[in-house]
Amino acid sequence: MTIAQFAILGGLLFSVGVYGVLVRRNAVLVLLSVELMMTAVNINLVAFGRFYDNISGQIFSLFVIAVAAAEVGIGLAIVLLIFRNRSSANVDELDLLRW
Amino acid sequence: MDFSLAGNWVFLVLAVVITAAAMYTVSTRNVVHAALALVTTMATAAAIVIMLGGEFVGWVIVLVYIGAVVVLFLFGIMITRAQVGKATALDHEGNVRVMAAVVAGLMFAAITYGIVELFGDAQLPEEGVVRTVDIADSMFGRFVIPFEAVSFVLLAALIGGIVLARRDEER
Amino acid sequence: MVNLATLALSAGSLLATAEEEGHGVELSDGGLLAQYAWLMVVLPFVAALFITLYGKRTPRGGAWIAVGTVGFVLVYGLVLLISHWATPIAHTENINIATIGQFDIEWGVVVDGLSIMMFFVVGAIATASFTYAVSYMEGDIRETAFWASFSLFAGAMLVLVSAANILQMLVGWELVGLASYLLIGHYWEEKENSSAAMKAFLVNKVADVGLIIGVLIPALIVGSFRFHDILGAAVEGNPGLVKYGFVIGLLLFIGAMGKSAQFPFHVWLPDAMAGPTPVSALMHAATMVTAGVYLLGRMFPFYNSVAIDVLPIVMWIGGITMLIAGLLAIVQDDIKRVLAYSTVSQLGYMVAAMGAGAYTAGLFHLFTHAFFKSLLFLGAGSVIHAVHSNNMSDMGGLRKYMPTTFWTFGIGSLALAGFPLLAGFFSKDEVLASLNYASSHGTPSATFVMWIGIVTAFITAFYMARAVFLTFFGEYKGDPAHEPHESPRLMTVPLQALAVGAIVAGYFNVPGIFTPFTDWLSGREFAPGDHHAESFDIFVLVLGSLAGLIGIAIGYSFFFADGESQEARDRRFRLPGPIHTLLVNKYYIDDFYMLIVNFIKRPLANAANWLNGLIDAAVSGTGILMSVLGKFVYEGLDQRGIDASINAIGGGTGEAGGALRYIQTGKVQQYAAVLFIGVLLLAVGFFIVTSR
Amino acid sequence: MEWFDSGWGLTLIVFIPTVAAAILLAIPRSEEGAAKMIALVASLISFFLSVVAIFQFDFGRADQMQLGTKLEWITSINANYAIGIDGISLPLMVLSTFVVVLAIIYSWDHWPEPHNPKAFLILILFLATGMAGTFVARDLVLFFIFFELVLLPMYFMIGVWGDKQQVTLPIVNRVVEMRLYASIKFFLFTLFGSAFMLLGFLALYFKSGDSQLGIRTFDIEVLSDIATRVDPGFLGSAAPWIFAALFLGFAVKVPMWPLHTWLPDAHTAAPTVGSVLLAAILLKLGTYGFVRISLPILPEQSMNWAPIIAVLAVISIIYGSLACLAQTDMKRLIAFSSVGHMGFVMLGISTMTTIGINAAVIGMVAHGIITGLLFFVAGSMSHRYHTREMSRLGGNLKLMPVMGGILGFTAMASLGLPGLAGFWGEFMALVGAFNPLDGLDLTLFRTAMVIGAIGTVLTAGYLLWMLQKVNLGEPKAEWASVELHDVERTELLAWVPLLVAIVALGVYPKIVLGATDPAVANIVENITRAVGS
Repeated sequence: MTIAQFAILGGLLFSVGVYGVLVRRNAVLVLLSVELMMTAVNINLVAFGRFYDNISGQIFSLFVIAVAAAEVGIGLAIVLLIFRNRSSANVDELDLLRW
Repeated sequence: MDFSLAGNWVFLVLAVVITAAAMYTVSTRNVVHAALALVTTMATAAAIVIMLGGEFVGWVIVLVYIGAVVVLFLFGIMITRAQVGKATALDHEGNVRVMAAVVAGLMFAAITYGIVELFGDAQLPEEGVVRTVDIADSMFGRFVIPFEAVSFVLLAALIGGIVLARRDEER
Repeated sequence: MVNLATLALSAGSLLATAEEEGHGVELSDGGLLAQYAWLMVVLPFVAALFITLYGKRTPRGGAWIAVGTVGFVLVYGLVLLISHWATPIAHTENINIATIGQFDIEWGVVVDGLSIMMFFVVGAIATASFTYAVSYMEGDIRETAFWASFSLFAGAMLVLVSAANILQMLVGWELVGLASYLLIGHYWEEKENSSAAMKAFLVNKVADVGLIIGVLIPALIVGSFRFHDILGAAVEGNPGLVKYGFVIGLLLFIGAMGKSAQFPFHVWLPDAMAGPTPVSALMHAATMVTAGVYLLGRMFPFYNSVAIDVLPIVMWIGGITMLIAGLLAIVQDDIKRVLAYSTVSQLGYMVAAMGAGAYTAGLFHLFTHAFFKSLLFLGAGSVIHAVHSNNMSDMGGLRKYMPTTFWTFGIGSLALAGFPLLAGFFSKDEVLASLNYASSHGTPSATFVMWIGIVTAFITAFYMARAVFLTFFGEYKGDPAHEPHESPRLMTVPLQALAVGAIVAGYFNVPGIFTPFTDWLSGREFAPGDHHAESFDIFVLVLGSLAGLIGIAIGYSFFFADGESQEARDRRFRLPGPIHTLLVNKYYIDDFYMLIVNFIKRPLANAANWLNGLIDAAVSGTGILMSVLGKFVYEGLDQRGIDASINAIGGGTGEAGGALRYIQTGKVQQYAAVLFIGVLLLAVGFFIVTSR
Repeated sequence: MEWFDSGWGLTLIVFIPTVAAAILLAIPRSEEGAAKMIALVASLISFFLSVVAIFQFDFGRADQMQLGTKLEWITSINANYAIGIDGISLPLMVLSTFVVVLAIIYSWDHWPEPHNPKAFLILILFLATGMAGTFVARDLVLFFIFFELVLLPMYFMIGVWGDKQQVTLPIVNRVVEMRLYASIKFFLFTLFGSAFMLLGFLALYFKSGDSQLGIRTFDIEVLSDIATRVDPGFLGSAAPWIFAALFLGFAVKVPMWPLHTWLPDAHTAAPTVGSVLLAAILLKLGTYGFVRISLPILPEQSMNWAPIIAVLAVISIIYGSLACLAQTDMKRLIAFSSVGHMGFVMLGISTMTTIGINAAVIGMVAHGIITGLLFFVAGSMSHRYHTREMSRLGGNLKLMPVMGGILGFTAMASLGLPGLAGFWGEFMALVGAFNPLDGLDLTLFRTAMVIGAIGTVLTAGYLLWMLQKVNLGEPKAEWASVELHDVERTELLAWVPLLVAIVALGVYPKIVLGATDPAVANIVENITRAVGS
């Protein structure tokens, strides 16, 4: 097994996630795509950890998982709040940061 | 790829499954289906991780992602009253999709190019199973401060989530 | 006198602890008395601070505190003087206040013949005018401020006088300027007064440019600010000082010209009359205008050794000043202005004497002049106090109403006019004699200055006679409803005391007979070996006295007229400016004496007056030019030039920002897209870089 | 006091205000009393510690860095947390903590609109950290960070609490709010200079690696050591450019003609406390930079540039004074006077002699307290009269005797009256200019000295003119019915220490010079060695 095959798979998954982030309008689905990207990163971390025979890769993926969990929690809370205030969870309708 | 190895066949299968599931996640018009496809993706990812020797990490992915995160997503979907079933306005119009696809594709190309350039045919070491004990030693030894920091992050997220999502009954 | 001297001798020998050999005169260190001389310097400042802070809660705005302080200075100065008389003292105390490289910056007190003489003069005049002011300033709107500044004035002069180094002298110099600014502008509600204060400060400041540079050059050459080191180096012929001697001497003299109101810097002094009269008395006699002469005296060993070429310039400036100021005094109606111009003129005598190398003569004239000039000012103040006007045209016949003021003022005027056997007679004679001596010993041009001096003596006598006759004789012409009365005792007692001084001060230096003053002044380090006349110079004695007497006589015959014609003249005296002078001249043509008088008055005095105005105009013209220039610099260069280019840059940035803001759509996903594209570009760039 | 000497003392002096600012962040906006108390206590502790530092300081070794420490910070670029003070930085550090205390006392009940004391105090405290930090930093990166740290709080202070008057810009013809214009101008100018300064620092860093020492370093002392002992020619042909870059950075801050135009606007628009801190400390950062960095590290270039600096300094003196004479706005006049006074400081530095640089340091301290006080008074006056137009003022001494007295006293100090603080800096700068370092053009410096001396006359001229317009004369009729109360307690509390300092420094300059002289002598000695070899 080569390292390249796992890394490329991770890259593929990441790119799919990027597509999702860019293309989805619903905020929940955007978050979901972000999770995809995180997973891709996890796979790569573990793979490189194995490649360099270093345990840090796995440790870091654990941290990523923890942070991802937190991110989803807060992200959904924010989405919820926005939904309550604007009765919509569509990201493109949120442009308060506009000039 | 050397298909004389059984591992590679397993990998191939998993890769196909995970790719398909991920693509379905980002393209389906049914929100609930998207969440379920994510479950599939995660499960496959866990399998790949275990295959790489990350036993503990794999099971953590299963527990945290499938057990908690996806459930949370489903809650989110329910609460925001997204249409269960097919919805039309979930995605942007065509030209945005093309743009996004181009960006994603280029990104993939760049990553692939980089990996191939850098690692080519480099083989993974044979023995790779890391014991949970080693992870624990490392986590509570060298990485104890980041670990504590992450626990703060989680605590903050917990409190933040409650504060944000709570309805003020008084008002 | 002899008894006093013996007494002093015993006191001095008690105090003197160590004897030191120096320049032919035995100098003692003065013991405790000299060591504590700094008390005199510090106390006035303490008083000024105290009055500033607590004056309002003290009776009479702290007046008596101020008087007590200067009284202490007088007593201390007198005791010092007596013990110095017995055993010459030369002592210096120094405190280091900073060290920069090899330079020590110090405060110091020098106690020697020169400074002791000045301590005494300042103490005496200050005590008299302070006491006088207690009554004069009663009920003034800002009594506290007055007393604080007045104490500061005395203290500042003492800092200057006691300076053991040239830097401290500069400090005292500027502090005197500050105090005079405060006092001249005492009635600052009137713009005229605050302008006069400003004028005094600024004219002095201009002259101080010379002083500052003149101070720092010798200090840099010698490596020390101390007079001891600088004068020592000068006497020994330090090559650096020899090279720069002329420049330094000239620059220091420019500073002295400012403070001592020498032509062409004399313009501030007449305007300085805006302050209360006791201030004028102190300023003209002891604390301000004498500073320049004192500086020349202090630095005299320097001038005498390495800057000897400057002395003729000094002498000529003195000569010019005495003449033009004397002429101006003739046409004044304001009694204080007459006295002010006369001060300028007398300062010219002192400076001319210094320039002729007669250190003792110059300072002796300073000494006697202090007494009679302060007497005259205080007398004038007493008159002004009584008639509520400065103008002699509002006075007349006051001798009946205020006898004490009259006879004291009269003594002062006679002393100033050089009336035989009064103080001014001796000192003026010595100045003229020294000029005569100098003319035959290396400075031939001193002859001219001597003749100028004699002419000025005549002019002086004339205008003083005019002032006295206009003020005290004839009919009273002021407000009839307001009958003048003699001033209170607190004002007349200082007048009487000063009158005694104006009589006896001259006897301290009778050539060849009794010369303690000469001995005092030679009791210092590097005592200048100037010429002391062994006896009277009969030629100048006769000429000078005659000039004075003729002046008085002409003044008498002209101004001591009957009431009617004088009244008619006074009507024209009230007219302003040059017209006034012109009309006055026209009216007096038919008188025989008038012909001579008019000759002096019209062309010469007018020319002097015109020159005066010219200098005034130059000063204010420069001011206007500066403000125009300032406006140009500010509006033209600053606002339109530099600023505009900055604004253009700022504006450009703003425009660019306006155009670029449209990329801020607020849409998260567009941002994300840009982010990813950016990452891609970076990655591509990275590949390109690394692939090489 | 082992802990104090080992660097903790200075660290606390610098960072206690930051800690206090952080605490203030946590306090609700409505708790004004608590916020003020915390800020005051923090600044007092910081000041107290800096007084302790005076006692712990070994004046016998004032030429060396003391009370400091050096900890690894960013190892990859060899930047260290290196702090310490010598005789030059000690008085300036004490001045900065001192002025901050007074500024907070003064603000006690003088809040410029739009109020919000919490935010205002936080800005002051951040400024305190930046100012003290700049004076204790021994590492270029650290220096730069502190140097820039003061920028932002001051920007907000001017921009938010500044003068809301509308002004029309000449030529461009745009109407803007004074505070916005001034704050942006201030920011742009300073940032412009800083950018070049950073370039200069980086160049020094990389060049030091090529020197005989062979290690890239940001350490000021090490760099100075290289420049004066180890390898004087290490900068090669880049040296003039590096000096120019540093010069730009510092000269803007000073400010030197023609880079001064931000100063009058910033001063005029800033709230009182802002002007005070700006005048008292911020301007000193530039001149301090020259003394601390430019002279020791680039001695030869300093020699080459000294005539230019001297000429610019003299132009600043004359130009500033002339501009003062054209002002109608009191605060603006005082602001322009700073240009002139800082010109004297720069003249002192340009002579590169012991006397000149000592003059510069004492000039900085004196200008800090005097002009600081002038701005305090001007601020309080405009607070009462609601105008700064001198033509409308007049007779202030009659309406408010104490205030007028203090204004008069301070103006006298500002015009360099001997016996008060301002004199020593001016006079000694002139002394220095008469005999500059060997090798500098005597004629030029002596001409500069004469012009500088004439500048003192102009200085006296405009200050007396201002006094006459503002303080003297009869009060205008419009103030007859206005109730004007004289100096208040908090004002007095903030001003009296400055008044005392002015007199003390004037009578006994050893307070400052005693510390600076050995340090300055050391710098000059190094320069002489470097230039001579």
